[in-house]
Amino acid sequence: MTQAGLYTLAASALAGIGVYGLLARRHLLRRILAVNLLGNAVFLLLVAFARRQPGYVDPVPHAMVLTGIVVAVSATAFALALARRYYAETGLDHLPEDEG
Amino acid sequence: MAELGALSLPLAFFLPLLTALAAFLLGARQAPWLAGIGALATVAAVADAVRRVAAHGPQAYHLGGWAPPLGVELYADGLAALMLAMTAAVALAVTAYAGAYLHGQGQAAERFWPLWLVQWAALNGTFLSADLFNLYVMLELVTLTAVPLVAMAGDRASLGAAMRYLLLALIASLAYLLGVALLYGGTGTLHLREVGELAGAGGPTAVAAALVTAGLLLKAAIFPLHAWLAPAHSSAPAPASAALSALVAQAGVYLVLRLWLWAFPALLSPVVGWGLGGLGAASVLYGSLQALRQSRLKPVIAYSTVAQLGYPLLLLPLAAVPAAASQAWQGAAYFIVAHGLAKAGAFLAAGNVYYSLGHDRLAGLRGLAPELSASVLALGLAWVSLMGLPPTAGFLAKWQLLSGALAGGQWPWAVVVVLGGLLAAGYGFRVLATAHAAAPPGGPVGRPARRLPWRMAATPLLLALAVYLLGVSAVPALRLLGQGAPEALG
Amino acid sequence: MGLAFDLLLAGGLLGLALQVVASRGLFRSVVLFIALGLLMALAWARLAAPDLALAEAAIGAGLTGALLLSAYRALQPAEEAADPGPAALPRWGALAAAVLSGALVAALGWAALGLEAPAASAGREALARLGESGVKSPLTGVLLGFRAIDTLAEVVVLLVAFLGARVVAEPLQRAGPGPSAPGSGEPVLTAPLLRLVVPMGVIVAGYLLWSGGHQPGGAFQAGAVLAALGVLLRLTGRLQPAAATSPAERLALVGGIVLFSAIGLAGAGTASAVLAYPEAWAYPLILAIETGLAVAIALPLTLLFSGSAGLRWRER
Amino acid sequence: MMAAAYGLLPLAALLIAVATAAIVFALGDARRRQRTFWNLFGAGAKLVLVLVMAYGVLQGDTFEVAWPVLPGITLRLAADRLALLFAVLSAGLWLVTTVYAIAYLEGSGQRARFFGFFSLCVAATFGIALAGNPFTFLCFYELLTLATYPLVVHRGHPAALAAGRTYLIHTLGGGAALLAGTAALYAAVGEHPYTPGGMPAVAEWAAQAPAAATAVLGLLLGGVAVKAALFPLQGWLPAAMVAPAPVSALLHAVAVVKAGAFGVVRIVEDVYGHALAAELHVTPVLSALAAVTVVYGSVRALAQVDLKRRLAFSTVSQVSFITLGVAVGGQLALVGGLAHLIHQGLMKVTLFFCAGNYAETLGEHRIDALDGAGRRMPATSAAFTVAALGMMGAPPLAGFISKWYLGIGALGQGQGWVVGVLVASTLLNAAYFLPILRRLWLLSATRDWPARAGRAETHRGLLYPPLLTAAAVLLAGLLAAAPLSPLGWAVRIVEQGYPGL
Amino acid sequence: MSVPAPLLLLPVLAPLAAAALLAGRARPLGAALLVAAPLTGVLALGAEALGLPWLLLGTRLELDALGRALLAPTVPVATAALLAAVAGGGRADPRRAGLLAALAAVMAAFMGVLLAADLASLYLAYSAMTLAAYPLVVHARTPEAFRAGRVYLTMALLAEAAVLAAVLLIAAEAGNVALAEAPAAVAGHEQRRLLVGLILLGFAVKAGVVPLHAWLALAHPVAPVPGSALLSALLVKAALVAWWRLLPLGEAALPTLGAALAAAGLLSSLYASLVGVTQRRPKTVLAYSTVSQMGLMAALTGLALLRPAAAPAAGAALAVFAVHHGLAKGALFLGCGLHGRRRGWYLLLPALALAGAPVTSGALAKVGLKQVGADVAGAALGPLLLAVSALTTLLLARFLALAWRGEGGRDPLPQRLAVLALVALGLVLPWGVGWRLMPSGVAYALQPSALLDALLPVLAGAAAAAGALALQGRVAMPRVPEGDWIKPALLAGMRLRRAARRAGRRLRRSPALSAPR
Repeated sequence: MTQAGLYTLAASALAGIGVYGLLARRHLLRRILAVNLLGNAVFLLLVAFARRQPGYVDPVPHAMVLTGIVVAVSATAFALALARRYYAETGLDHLPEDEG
Repeated sequence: MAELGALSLPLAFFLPLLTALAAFLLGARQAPWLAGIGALATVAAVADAVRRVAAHGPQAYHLGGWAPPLGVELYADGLAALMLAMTAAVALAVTAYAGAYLHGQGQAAERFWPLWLVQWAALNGTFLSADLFNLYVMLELVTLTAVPLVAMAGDRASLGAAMRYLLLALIASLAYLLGVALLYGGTGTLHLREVGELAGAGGPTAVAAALVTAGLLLKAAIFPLHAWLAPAHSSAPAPASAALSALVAQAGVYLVLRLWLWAFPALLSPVVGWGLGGLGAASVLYGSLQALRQSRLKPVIAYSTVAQLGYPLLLLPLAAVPAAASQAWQGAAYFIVAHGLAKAGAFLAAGNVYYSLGHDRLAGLRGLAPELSASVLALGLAWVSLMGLPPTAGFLAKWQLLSGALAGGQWPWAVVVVLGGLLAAGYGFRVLATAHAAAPPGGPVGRPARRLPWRMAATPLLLALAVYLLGVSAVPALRLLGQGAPEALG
Repeated sequence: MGLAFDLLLAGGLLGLALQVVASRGLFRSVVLFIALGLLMALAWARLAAPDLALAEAAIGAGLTGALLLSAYRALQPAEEAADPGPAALPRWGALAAAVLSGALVAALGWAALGLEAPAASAGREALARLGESGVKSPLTGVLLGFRAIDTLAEVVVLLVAFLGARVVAEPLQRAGPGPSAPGSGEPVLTAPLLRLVVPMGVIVAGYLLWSGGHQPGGAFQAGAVLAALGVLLRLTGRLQPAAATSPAERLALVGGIVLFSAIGLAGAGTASAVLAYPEAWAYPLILAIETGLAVAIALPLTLLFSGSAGLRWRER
Repeated sequence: MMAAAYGLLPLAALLIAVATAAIVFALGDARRRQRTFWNLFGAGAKLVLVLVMAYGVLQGDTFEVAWPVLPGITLRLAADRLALLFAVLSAGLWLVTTVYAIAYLEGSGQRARFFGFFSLCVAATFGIALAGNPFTFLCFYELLTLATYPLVVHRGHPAALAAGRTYLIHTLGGGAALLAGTAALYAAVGEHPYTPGGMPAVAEWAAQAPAAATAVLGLLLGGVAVKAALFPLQGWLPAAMVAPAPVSALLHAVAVVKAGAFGVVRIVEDVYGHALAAELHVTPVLSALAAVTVVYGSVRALAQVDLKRRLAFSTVSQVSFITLGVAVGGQLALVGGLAHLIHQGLMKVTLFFCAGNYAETLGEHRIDALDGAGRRMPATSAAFTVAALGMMGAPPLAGFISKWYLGIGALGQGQGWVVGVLVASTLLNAAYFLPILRRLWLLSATRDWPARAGRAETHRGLLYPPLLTAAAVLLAGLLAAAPLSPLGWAVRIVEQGYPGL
Repeated sequence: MSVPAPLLLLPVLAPLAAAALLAGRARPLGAALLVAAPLTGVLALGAEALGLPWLLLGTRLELDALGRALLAPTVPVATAALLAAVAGGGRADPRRAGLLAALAAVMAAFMGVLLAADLASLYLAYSAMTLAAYPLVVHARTPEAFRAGRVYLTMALLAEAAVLAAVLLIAAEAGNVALAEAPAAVAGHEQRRLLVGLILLGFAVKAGVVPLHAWLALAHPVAPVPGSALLSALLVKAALVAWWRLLPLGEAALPTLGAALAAAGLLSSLYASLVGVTQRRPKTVLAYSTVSQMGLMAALTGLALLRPAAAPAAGAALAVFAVHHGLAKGALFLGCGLHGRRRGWYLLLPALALAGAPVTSGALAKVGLKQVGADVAGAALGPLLLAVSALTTLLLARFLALAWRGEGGRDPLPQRLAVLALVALGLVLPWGVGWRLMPSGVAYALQPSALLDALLPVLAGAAAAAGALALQGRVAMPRVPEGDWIKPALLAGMRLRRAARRAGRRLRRSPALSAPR
């Protein structure tokens, strides 16, 4: 097993954990955490891909990850602001079940 | 190397973006006229792009002069041009409408303008970009502009809707990105058409396609991933609702079609086609049935969006049937255009109702028609297109889809199309009948408290009339659509 | 040896992630998430991505962590048990979620491992044509040269997140980490330390900015450092939240993007295309853009943390 | 230049109605005089244009406007004789009904909306008349549904809304069937203009896929049968009676049911051709349904105590004669059916005008409240009498002419049973119309009628339209053998268009 | 004498114009025109055929032989009836205008029937007449009148249905055929038997063939006098006109149907006389007399149908019979409208004529009937006719007994003059027509043997009448309701309906069906 392969697998597992967190936990903060976990998984996957071939680091996935990190932090910051306001308005730290 | 001639492609992204920045810089007071100028400039750029595509075929623009796969390509074929044009029309209307709608609401206005203009830029970017990762960034941009618009009312319902929307949209984006990562890992390129050529139909590609599609279907609110849409779209202020339903959600559908027809055509087996088409059909039926059950105007319209977004997916099972492909393709594309214009008109008209009465409960709309005749007329006119009745663009689109389905011998889709139209008529007339009803004794509940500015009255009407203009003949638009269409669909 | 370390690292990542998801205490989850970010940075460093490691440590772990902690505090009910909290997922639900996640892991792992690295790729081409981009660092070349549009859009995302946060903004008293009243309660060492750290940080940021052209570093990292400084100043009350965005702040917020766009659009005339740079001017222009971007990254992040429309120096 | 404009007359006539609608909508409720002017101007101008076209067609000119709507699909307005038969009816009765409606709705609310949709409705009818291919027909057919709905619910009370719902469920369902049928037809054979005697392509297709062709024909006919109020799809028609009288007149006499009946003519004669339709065993079913409808409508009409409802069921019955004439086959029966298209329109519009007059002037809707109304409103009652007798098929009125041709046409086709239907219809019509006439003329009033406002028995705008149409009923029958009578026109259509029948 | 053809329209249009004038403000002028209108019928005698191809389905107007003959009673009876109506009492009657209009319409329609020379026009005129007669029947507006009207209209319309079917059957074969060619068309029709059956049935109601006569007995008593006169003297003859124009008389032999008609006619005659005797109202008695006489005329038609060779003679006999009956019945009905105490004297002569007393027109009519009867059916018919004549006499005796004394009061001169004129013309005109159409019959009728023949049944009848008079008060006359079978039938129908409703209600109440709605 190569290093890249190892991290590829780790990324897959991380994604699974993130998705499980999204599905199984309902607290808003936990969900935001889970989204971030998922994001980290994607980034890890990309970084691993960049390192697959020996002696060569692909800069394109790196650029994607860097961009992705900024997007992720932006989204997280906004999501947290929204969650705080939602909590302030409703006193709820999770979304009600009834959808639609 | 880039052709200078097609500068209108990047301009379609940059002009609204810069306008947004200027609007933010100069504050709410200057924003409306700035937005107006920016909108006009953008429309001019879009018009130029459309003209070029119509005259010379698909236009490509390599940003920075870097050809793919190295650089990002902006690519305008007929479909993209059509979407750009539709977006321009809707955006122009939204801009004009919002100026009046937000007049006097300092804070809301200050926040609305930059968000909205960036959204427009991002939408144009979404339609133009031929780069999978760039599309991700654009989609995030769209999402992050859309959610604050939903939350703008700041009440419990809108905040909850926004929260749910945001979480799901983020998951969708990440699913998409995960798929894109796999695709890059397999092909070494992010360029849409190159991916199409290199990806093949192997298992990893299928997983990637599934992830990408799942993300986009979530953004497009396709059944069963639809639940977020109605609360979100009905909570937003009217101009934002219009943009969300007519443009943002449709961008997801657009990308589904774009990706399946350009990037994963090899994967589009009958089973996959029928599966996606089945989801579309389920959306049509489920959304319509839900719309029938709503007790407020904007949720009705929002659920109608869920239903209408399902139609274009019916193309996917038909795309592989030679007898059906061309017509279904035209129908699906024209459907997006028709739905965009009509839905924007409907939401803006609903906004007028809300603006005047301060509520949009159907039960409280009895006897409303005389008071808001232009708006109700606009609502009615727009709805005719949503029902797919002549002489509207919606009808022509539905006709093409129907003809395609019948010509391809896949009559279940025809049944869905017809049934969907009937259901749309059902929920549409439920609203219109209420508005036409005589006022209850003692006058309508909640007489108009506010006079409607003429711009707000006129905008939805103009949008609705545009649908009729496109209903007179679809030939020019479809000729445009033919530019750069995949061979199987030409 | 290396692989063993990687194995350990990956195991640690997954263990932390599991804890983040499964832990009972929310605070614990948040802290563990920050730790996860740091481990991730380590992993990326192992994967020959020092730039990313830097960025992840500063942004992914640091800033995100600060935001999360601040939000965690805000989401605590004033009185215990005022909120029943989310109902636990039923057993079958958890099972279904686990199955779904498992399926995803399986499919993803299988697909990702099954992918053959293509012989030709955008990355290889980028390396081959790095010289034309005007910078020496491949990452910067891609970010500001070949795929400049992504970078531009991403900064816009940040601005938009700020604008969006303004839409849902809470009153100043409750915003961000809350109003801090420095002075009485402040540890003795705070003020001198800050006096040392702030100029250092600025210098580091400047260095990172400059170095981005040829080695790890760049606008993102510089912006992250600046943002961290902002967070620090906000936490210690040197910077106070303000209800309005001042014109200077507005200019700073959009300046980088405007500059980037302006240079990019000018490229249509001065160079071959939009977002192309005239060959001779490529490096200085990129540096100018990076400077603008660093500010355009730092300020929104700080403001987002602060939860306010603007920031003012504390009146002395 | 002139010649080009001349050729564009169909479009001009269509646009006049649309423009009238737009102007009326734009004028709003308050500007009564201007609205009246534009209404009358639009109606008059359109009638003139239609008459010019009719004259031109007699001279052998052709009018055709077509433009591509979708690839391979055109919107085609073509003025052939059959088209003008219907167009003249709609344009003429539009003018009359407009005059009536202006007087009828004086003082009620929402007139801008009413007249706007009224004009749209006529535009749609005109489009149906001049549609040159099934697609165009479909477009205007659906448009008609939309334009009539606001008229049906015009009053806005719950009963009106319920009626509107019934109306929509029926007509939109029919529209959906027509849509599916038309699309399937196009998918199978592509686009062809209406061809008297049937499209050759359809014949070829039917030879290869008879089952599909039959199914499509069924869909098409099912779609138009709703508006034609063919049993068992007639339910909307009596329900729609809650609408104001001019609307009922329009729905029953001019626009909606006629659109359906006209559609039957087009589909059977010009799309499939009667021979093919008969070969596919559709016409026998159609004629049987029509016959059932004739009897059913009449029987139901017997039991109604509300005048308009009785008239509505009478419409159900009478309109099916058109379908019957088409389905039976043969030139003479078709002549009868086509002539009845006009005749029934004239008669029914008169009846509804009169019913409206009773309601408006005397405030009476119920038949048993009309005792002695003939003395108070002799002119209205005379018009009613003429039209009612015409419905019965009493000579020399218009209805007799229709029945004559239907009867001899059916006998000529060896379908003697149709005569039985005609006879039964005559008897039933007598059974539900004559009691009304008896009440009007022979019984004495049970209460004091509202006094006359002026010298005339009611508003002149309400009085003259029914008198005019009643005179037309009389003349259409009396002068049936004259060359330009409705019958004469129908004979011309059939002799020149369908020599093969 | 040559009259411009368009004047053929005058007899139809003049009454309508008069009615229009009466409805408007020129009432006196209208009344004058109305009375004069029937006289325009004389013009038709000299006119050529008129073709109006643009009218209706191509109209032709022409007076054929039968029509020509029937003008003889039509003009005087109509003039007299209208004169009586115009001059008669009840100027204050609010419904007078309606009555005059209805009379005018019936008048016009009947003229139309006489003049029509094409199928559609005949049908038009005939059905118009049917409808126009209804207001006459219900003129009194009493429940009785309305019942009569309902019965009349129902029967007439049912008959009309058969007529319509027949007309369409003919038209399907021959188009809107000229009536001169209609018999040939019917004879050659592929469904001849059905067609002839429909024609017979369709017009039999108007002709009052038993059992389709019920409406007559109900309608005549309730109708105003001028109306009854028109109905009985003229209207019923329209059926004969139609028969003779449409049936293939002389073209084809239809033994079964012919015999059936002849038998029905004779039975009608007998039956109506017998029932009529039991009646208590003079006009009802007269109505039954009409049924009886029309039965004879129907029998003549049946005979002609039975044997084509006899058709010309039968036609002539029928014409004479119709002229005779029309004038006599017209005089009798109008006479009933007189109030004078001595009105019996006005009635005597026409009554005798109807009874067939020697030298009267009735004798001449019966000669014609007998001759045709003997020709077709041999001697078997003789005794039957004898019985018929006797019964007729008895019936008229009954009538005279009931009607002899008016209730008193002065009658306007025009009314009296009208009756007298009819009486006088009744003495002359039938002979004139007979002279033209069946000179041999006229000659025979005036032979002594024939006179004796005629006298015999009259005397028999008179004797019976005297006997009955003698028995009066001692033997109860059986009471037969007016319209004989119709009243029980209506009652039975009502009972049936009530029972059905009750059964239905019970059914609905039964638990099995009372599922919650």
